Amino acid sequence: MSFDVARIRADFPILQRKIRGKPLVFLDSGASAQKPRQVIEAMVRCMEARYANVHRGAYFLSEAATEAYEAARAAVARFIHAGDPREVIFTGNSTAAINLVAHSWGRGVLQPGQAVLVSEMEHHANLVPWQMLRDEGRGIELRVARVTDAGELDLEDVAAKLTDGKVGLVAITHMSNVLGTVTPAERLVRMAHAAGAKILFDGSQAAVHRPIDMQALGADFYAFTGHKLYGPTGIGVLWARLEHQERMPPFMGGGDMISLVTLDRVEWAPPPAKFEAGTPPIVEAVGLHAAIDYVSAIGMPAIEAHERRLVDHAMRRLSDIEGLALLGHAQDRGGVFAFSLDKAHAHDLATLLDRAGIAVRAGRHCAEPLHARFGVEAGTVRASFGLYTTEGEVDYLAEALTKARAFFA
Amino acid sequence: MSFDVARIRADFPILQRKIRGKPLVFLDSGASAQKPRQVIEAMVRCMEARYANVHRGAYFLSEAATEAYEAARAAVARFIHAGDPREVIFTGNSTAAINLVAHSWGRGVLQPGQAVLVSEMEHHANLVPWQMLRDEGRGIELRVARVTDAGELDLEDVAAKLTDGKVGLVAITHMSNVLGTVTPAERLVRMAHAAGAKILFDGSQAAVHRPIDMQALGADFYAFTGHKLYGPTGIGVLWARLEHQERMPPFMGGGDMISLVTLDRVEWAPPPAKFEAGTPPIVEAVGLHAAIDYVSAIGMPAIEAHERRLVDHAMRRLSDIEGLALLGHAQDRGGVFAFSLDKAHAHDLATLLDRAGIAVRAGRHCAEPLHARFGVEAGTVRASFGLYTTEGEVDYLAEALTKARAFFA
Amino acid sequence: MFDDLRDLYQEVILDHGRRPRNFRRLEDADRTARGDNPMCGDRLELFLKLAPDGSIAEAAFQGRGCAISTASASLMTETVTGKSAAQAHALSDQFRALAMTGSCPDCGEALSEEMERLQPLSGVHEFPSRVKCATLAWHTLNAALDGAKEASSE
Amino acid sequence: MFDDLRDLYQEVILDHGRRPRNFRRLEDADRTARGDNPMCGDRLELFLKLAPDGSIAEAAFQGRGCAISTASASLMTETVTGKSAAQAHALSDQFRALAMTGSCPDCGEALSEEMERLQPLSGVHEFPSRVKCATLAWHTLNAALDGAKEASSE
Ligand SMILES: Cc1ncc(COP(=O)(O)O)c(C=O)c1O
Ligand SMILES: Cc1ncc(COP(=O)(O)O)c(C=O)c1O
Repeated sequence: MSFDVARIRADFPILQRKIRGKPLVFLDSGASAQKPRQVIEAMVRCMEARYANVHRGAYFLSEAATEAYEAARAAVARFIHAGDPREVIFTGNSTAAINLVAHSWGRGVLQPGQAVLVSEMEHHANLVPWQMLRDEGRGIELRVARVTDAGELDLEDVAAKLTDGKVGLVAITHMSNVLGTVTPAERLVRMAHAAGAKILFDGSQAAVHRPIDMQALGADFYAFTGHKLYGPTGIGVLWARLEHQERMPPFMGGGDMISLVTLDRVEWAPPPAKFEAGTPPIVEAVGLHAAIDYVSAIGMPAIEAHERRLVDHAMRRLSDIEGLALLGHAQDRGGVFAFSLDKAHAHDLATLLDRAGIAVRAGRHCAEPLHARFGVEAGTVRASFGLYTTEGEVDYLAEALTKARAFFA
Repeated sequence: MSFDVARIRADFPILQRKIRGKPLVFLDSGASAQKPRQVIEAMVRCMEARYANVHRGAYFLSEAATEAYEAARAAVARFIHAGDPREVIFTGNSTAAINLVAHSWGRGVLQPGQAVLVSEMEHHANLVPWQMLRDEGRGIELRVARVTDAGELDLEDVAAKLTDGKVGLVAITHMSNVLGTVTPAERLVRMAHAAGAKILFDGSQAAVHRPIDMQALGADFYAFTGHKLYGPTGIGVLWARLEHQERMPPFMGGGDMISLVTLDRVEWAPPPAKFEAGTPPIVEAVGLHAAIDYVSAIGMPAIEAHERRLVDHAMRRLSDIEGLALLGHAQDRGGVFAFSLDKAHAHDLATLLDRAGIAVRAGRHCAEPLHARFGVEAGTVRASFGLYTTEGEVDYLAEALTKARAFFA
Repeated sequence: MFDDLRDLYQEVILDHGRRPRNFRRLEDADRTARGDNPMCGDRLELFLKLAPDGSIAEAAFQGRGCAISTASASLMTETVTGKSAAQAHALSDQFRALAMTGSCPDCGEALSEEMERLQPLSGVHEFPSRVKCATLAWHTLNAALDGAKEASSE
Repeated sequence: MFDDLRDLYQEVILDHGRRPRNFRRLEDADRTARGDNPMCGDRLELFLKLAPDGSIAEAAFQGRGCAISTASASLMTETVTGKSAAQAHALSDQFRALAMTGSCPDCGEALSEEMERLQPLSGVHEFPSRVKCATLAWHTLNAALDGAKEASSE
């Protein structure tokens, strides 16, 4: 199937909108993507015709909802090439998925004296949970791998920090939400495992932009989030090997995660139910399923190729702009660009662009240490692409940036 | 406004459905309620025209989404008569709300040697988190207040278990999801506070059935869940006094819950942001807002009155059925009925009723200790009402039960 | 109201549900196993006495359950008596296919006499949440034959 | 493309944003306070010298920020010089109303001369996420006058 961006755009009702009288140019998909009507309609259908609480319901609607919920799990498993649908745990978002690992595996399996290795380019979601674990006084160390001036992960530093064998977990982004950098995941898996460490990827950005294959990758944990994948808010995914799930104590207690409860004693349900306490995001799972069907019909390789063209185009256009300094220029990168412009503060710039109908984000993008690393504490502007982004929009952004610079000069 | 159940039913698309050729008689609202079109449409509008990630976005759509998200918080605050919208923390469901208190307040504020007092009629969501806390070996005791044969909370037992002053937290349901019993909340607050304990209510059922007033009640924590309140899945609420929130360490780490992050140090954002890590359930908050507007327009007192009539009617009709044994017959009760029928196992009964278009739940309803208490380990059938339930549906249920008994006799 | 329910609750099921056969404890059993369906609280204990050649000389059960799980256990004990472990395992596989899909592709042209007897339980496949009621006894049989102590159909 | 932006970025704001007045450290300040807007990373330090009667003899600031927060701080230091603490607090209240709503109901019929000078910042009310940029300096002023060390406009 060829990639027809005009036809794709027609699927997204919000892209037909005008903002302050100008067509919407939505360049903040890295924060959250817009939803195609296929996703919206699937959620509506669920609520209008197939809704009830899942599990334990011996009647038609509950069976239908349970089937839909478990079908969503199976769809996620297929999408990321998991070996078994039970490896897929639904959470509220990526942040909750990573916190689940930090709370449960981090407190239940990781031993005092062991270390967690993250990098300087982590989103707070993959940094703060480990800082909290470190600061609990249980003797867990936190190590931080450096990022090079090019915005790439410093693999020598990673290797150096793994040599003493104390690292129990490498927790690292698969794609930076600021630099766009894609990390060498397969290689990191080999390095971690060779050093006796498990490895978790924060795939919040990566899973949206390229095909993901859990069986080929061989990692231990992988987290991503529905709302960036053109799906609903309120749902995220933790992929975790069954052998890890077996050893992990539960995170939250409640209904549906037990197999027996007396006042004295609790037995946990088998994975993944053990980690899904309470009524799950049912409608959201149905929406995520539709989102996965949507991107799968287009094809993740086609989406990746489209984005590569956009990235090349954006690199050319942005580097033409006087006074614009891009954060990072990694070899392997996706459609996320953070930059500063001399003469204009990031927030003023974002407001100006908003007036032109362009939605970009200004600030530190939940990556304060990375902004400190690059000496841009005041923040950057970030433009990030989705499958509906066009070269014309990139051109329009470039033109607006040039004019904005003149405005503030 | 008078209560026009026919007009209300017209708002719920799913109630127009036929199940196995028969009109749907949905008597499982206690597990999860159906959604009116007003809620569905609000979510659709959000995704079609006003969607972006909230907070930190300096552009039109993000501002609009942020405004909608915070307006939902304010609507929840008004709905439960909170003193301040910041007392409202959004979570994924009730279960997550209670776990938040158990993890954060339970581990950060409650002291070794103190006890948590729950009751025999708790849903697992308000039992298992406290069992997990007890079993961590931090010296927290778990006490369980008895339930009388009538299915009411044994207040003398509560008083006895409070006398030694060791109880730091009373965590109790405001309405049982099995017995329908409404607990004497104001009195429990006075008892808890007099004994030096804080008090949390599991309001998952109660908040749906009657007006809730945080200022009049004077409790410390109150949890409920969106999907039972005619709102979406994927969102729950923890109401917590600001003074408690200030003292509580965060639960999950990530974006939006910090005010400063360096590699060495983190400063938490002020409440309630401190407890809302990552991208929140944005569309779900909008849906919950619409659900609150919906029930508020009808009026919670009117809903309560409608339900009282239904409860009286159901009591009469069910007690006429030979061989039917109701679990509990509390004075103050809501529209939830659990029962067994001689001759028929709960699951067979539910399947039979399903064939007649009636959706009821069979099992132990996430309250195994309560079923053990009443000697019905094999489970019960539960019929639970919503604002759209009619007396005619109750009659149809009674008729079906009588025929089912004959079928299995 | 319930006219069309006879497909699931056929007379033979109601009968075995009300008056289960081989419903007793075998004090001198060679193999026992417990089966639990945590979802609905059904549980049963299965007792097997083996003949010198390892075949099932006697099968009995006790426990609590709905009509479907009770009838299924009752019919099972009747069906597997006299069978070798291999034959019992094969029946178990065929029955589970029948319960889940309503048919048994591995059974060949004609159903065996044993499968004919179990046929009345095939209606359960239209009720996904009840399939586990029908298969619990067979899971427990596999566990007992394999020497395990517990089975769960969660 | 940006024609209609002049309502927010009026010439006086661009000017004060580029060349802020009283942009220096007062080594012998009687009061100092720090203001932080964690959302966008803006931060400023405010210095006040008080006259014997407690009024503001001199006001200056340093820090980093966007054009709006810088211009607002610059205009503020000009406006509050010579004012008593009570007058400064009143101005602060009025300004925050102006920034949040675009008008100032408490200001009476005619705007005071001081509020006239601050008027160019009123356009910010149409940009909810930027209101805090405009009010940061004034939050910090309140903190300094009240003897606190830090203010936050989170
Ligand atoms: C009394 C009670 N508490 C807690 C819950 C849990 O709610 P949720 O599954 O939405 O977390 C329920 C509903 O199942 C309930 O009825
Ligand atoms: C790299 C990365 N990790 C984690 C997250 C957190 O995702 P969520 O907010 O859905 O939990 C994000 C998105 O904000 C991200 O870009």
